[in-house]
Amino acid sequence: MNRDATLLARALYDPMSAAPLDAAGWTDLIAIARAEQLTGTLVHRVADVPKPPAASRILADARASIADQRRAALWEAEAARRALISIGTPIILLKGTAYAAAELTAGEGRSIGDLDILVPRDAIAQVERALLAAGWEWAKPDPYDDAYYRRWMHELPPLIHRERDRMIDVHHTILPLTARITPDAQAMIADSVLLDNGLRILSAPDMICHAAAHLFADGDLAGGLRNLWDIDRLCRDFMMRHEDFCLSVYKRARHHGLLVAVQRAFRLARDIYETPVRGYSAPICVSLDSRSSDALFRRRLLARDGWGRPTRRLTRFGFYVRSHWLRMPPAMLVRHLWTKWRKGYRSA
Amino acid sequence: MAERLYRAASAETLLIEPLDEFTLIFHRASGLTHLVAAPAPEIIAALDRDQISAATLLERLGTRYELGDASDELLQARLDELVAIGLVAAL
Amino acid sequence: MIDETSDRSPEPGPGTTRRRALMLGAVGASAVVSIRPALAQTQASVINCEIPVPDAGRAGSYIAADGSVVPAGTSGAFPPASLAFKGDDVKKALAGGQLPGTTYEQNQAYVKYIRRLQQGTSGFTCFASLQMPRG
Amino acid sequence: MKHVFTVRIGPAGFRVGSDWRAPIRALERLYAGYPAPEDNIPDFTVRLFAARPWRHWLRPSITLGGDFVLPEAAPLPLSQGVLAAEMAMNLQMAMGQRRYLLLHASAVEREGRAVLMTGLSGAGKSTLAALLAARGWRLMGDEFALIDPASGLVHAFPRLVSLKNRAIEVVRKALPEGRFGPLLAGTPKGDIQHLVPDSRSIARMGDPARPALLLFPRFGFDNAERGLGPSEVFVRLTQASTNYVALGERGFAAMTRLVREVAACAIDYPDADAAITHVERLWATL
Repeated sequence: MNRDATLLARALYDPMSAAPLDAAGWTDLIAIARAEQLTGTLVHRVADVPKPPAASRILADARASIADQRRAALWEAEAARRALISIGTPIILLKGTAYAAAELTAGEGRSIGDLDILVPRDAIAQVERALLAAGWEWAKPDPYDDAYYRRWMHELPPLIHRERDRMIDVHHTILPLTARITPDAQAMIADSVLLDNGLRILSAPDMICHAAAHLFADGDLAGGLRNLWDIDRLCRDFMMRHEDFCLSVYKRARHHGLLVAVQRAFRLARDIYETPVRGYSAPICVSLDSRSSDALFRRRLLARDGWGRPTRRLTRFGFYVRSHWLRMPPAMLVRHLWTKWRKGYRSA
Repeated sequence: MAERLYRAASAETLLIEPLDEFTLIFHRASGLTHLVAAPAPEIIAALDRDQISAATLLERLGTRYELGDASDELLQARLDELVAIGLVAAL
Repeated sequence: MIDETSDRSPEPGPGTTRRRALMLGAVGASAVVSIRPALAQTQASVINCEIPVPDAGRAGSYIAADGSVVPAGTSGAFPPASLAFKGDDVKKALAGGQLPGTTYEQNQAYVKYIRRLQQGTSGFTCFASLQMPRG
Repeated sequence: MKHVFTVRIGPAGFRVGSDWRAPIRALERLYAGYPAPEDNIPDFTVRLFAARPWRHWLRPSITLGGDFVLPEAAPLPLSQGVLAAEMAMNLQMAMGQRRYLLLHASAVEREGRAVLMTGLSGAGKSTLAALLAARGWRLMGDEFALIDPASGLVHAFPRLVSLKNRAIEVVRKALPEGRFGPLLAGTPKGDIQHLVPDSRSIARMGDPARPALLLFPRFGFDNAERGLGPSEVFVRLTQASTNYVALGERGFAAMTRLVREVAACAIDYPDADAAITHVERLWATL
């Protein structure tokens, strides 16, 4: 019985580690990958690993739909571009769609759910009107959620396209307004890079900062293994292109107030995926020495058993409360949890 | 505003299967399937690989078909639908 | 072979000058529908479609003037249509005609109801859905 | 998980984990003649578990889990363990199947050619399939028909046939020596009893067939038959498929081929005997 999701993590960064797996091992590996939304990535990584025929058949089935999923995600970005073209605002792709559009290794086999875009804050009203006119509609009819989103979150309430059933999240910054950390969205937009499809992506350092921010600051580490894998792939991609990439990330992270989040992300990526990140003593001092609290994050990220079940319930609940704590001041946290509890939403 | 130009999705991205009074169109770029009635297939064929205005398109259709109820407003309604589902791009 | 003969007029042979007729439809009548991902199964047929007003799931409810479904007996609202409407009736009504067996006000309410039905969800997948205006 | 059951149904292997012993014992009895997953590696994992620790003993209720879940699925009483497993396995196929185009349809085969019957639940899909099997057709499946996009052939998914309410005694009369599961009363869909497919259907689950007739049955109406045009069949089948859109171009090619090559007919029938006459009469005209 495999203890936790280490089985998946190792298979991703060291595919040949999966070669000796028996039937039970492959069964658990596939179940964990599905639960962590990393099936496509696993298919890609273990393509050349010898495996029982049934395992290769199951993974081949998954590979067939990766290309379809990727094309649908890129089409969603194109549909948004066409809908917003008349406004003339820059549209920055975030997360999965950005990695796929820029053909980064982080995008290979990656399952892409919603379309996330970043637009300048002063254009958000025009963007909302244009999307509603082009066939998107509000995904959540719940008025409480809407008011909460409008005032405090860093994004429009989620929209869903009536025909394609796909969601779009429009951000004007990358962290909730209530969070203690306030990244410089204008600088991110200014440094964004134009792709040949007319859409933009963040600069490499900003992409890492955003991935780290998303991983720790506004989430309860749900989908953490996939976010951390993104960070691992991005780092390896960019470190090959220029040697002091980590330094440029640290400088940018400090500007955004995200240095602590990036250091934590790098330490964990190194622990879980052996990402070759490094600290610096000059020109700025950034240490990557392990911290005792890292173990708690590791426990949460790997809390998945061979049946795909979420395990370590207490650790998970602790991070759930923490994620809200970070997003809003204490008084509001209590009111938010009370409202959600009264309306019947309880944490998993 | 400059007159809007329209361009159909390129032929290689479209699988077109006429059935009865409807035609199936699979759009490779979006992965979506559309069931269309006339004049949608005829409009896509008439646009061919060009970028033309609605007026030019109406003229082109007039040379190929007997347009019984043709009007700019009607053609615009049909074009808007094709733009909404991504089979035609408005430039 | 069981197959409904299609009523597409024969293509003019090469050399004949008679061009095929092409209708551009009606402003309010859409000529395209996209296949939506469907977990549930919808009811009606595409060609000889019947549209119950309101749909089977809400049988017995009344239709308000704006087309919304309201509890039976709501004042100012209309009782459900006694018979489901045929696709062709709906197509004509959406293009400005009148649904068979309805008064003017009743027809307005029913047509508004049908316009609000979303293809593929609680509504229907049928010829009339091709006639439904977008947005 | 404490109690585990594995089985292969058609091309799909399943692993069912349960917090309780009873559902697993029942599945082992009912699926006795079925093979294990290929290489003992299941395509899908299903979990039957107690959402809250006390739910294990106090009015125990089964929550459905697995690779794919619908968040709003309601828990079921422990006594309906077999039904819970059936629904969870169906859900894995509906949401996770990516090799075959999945049609919400029953299928029976004779001389290598298949009749597919798709329609709303309650339209008589399962009943008709069970009754035709009683008359010598090979049961391929009562819930899902799997179309291989590459070959256009239909593959069998012979799960336990799920009979509801009045259909139970109709089928029991037609199959006096059939093997049936326990009668599950008061389920969300009324009374349910499972019929175990005959040994021939189980033995030949790996044999595909050429689809030859597509039927859209409607139970409880006066006898009627109506040929259907290709576009109507296409839209109905896409609405009867849970993974049509997800299969992209492969799905489009498989569906277009079905619509062009296979005769399609809507049949209304007041009772089972009338339905069987319809099917066998139409089959003769092919």
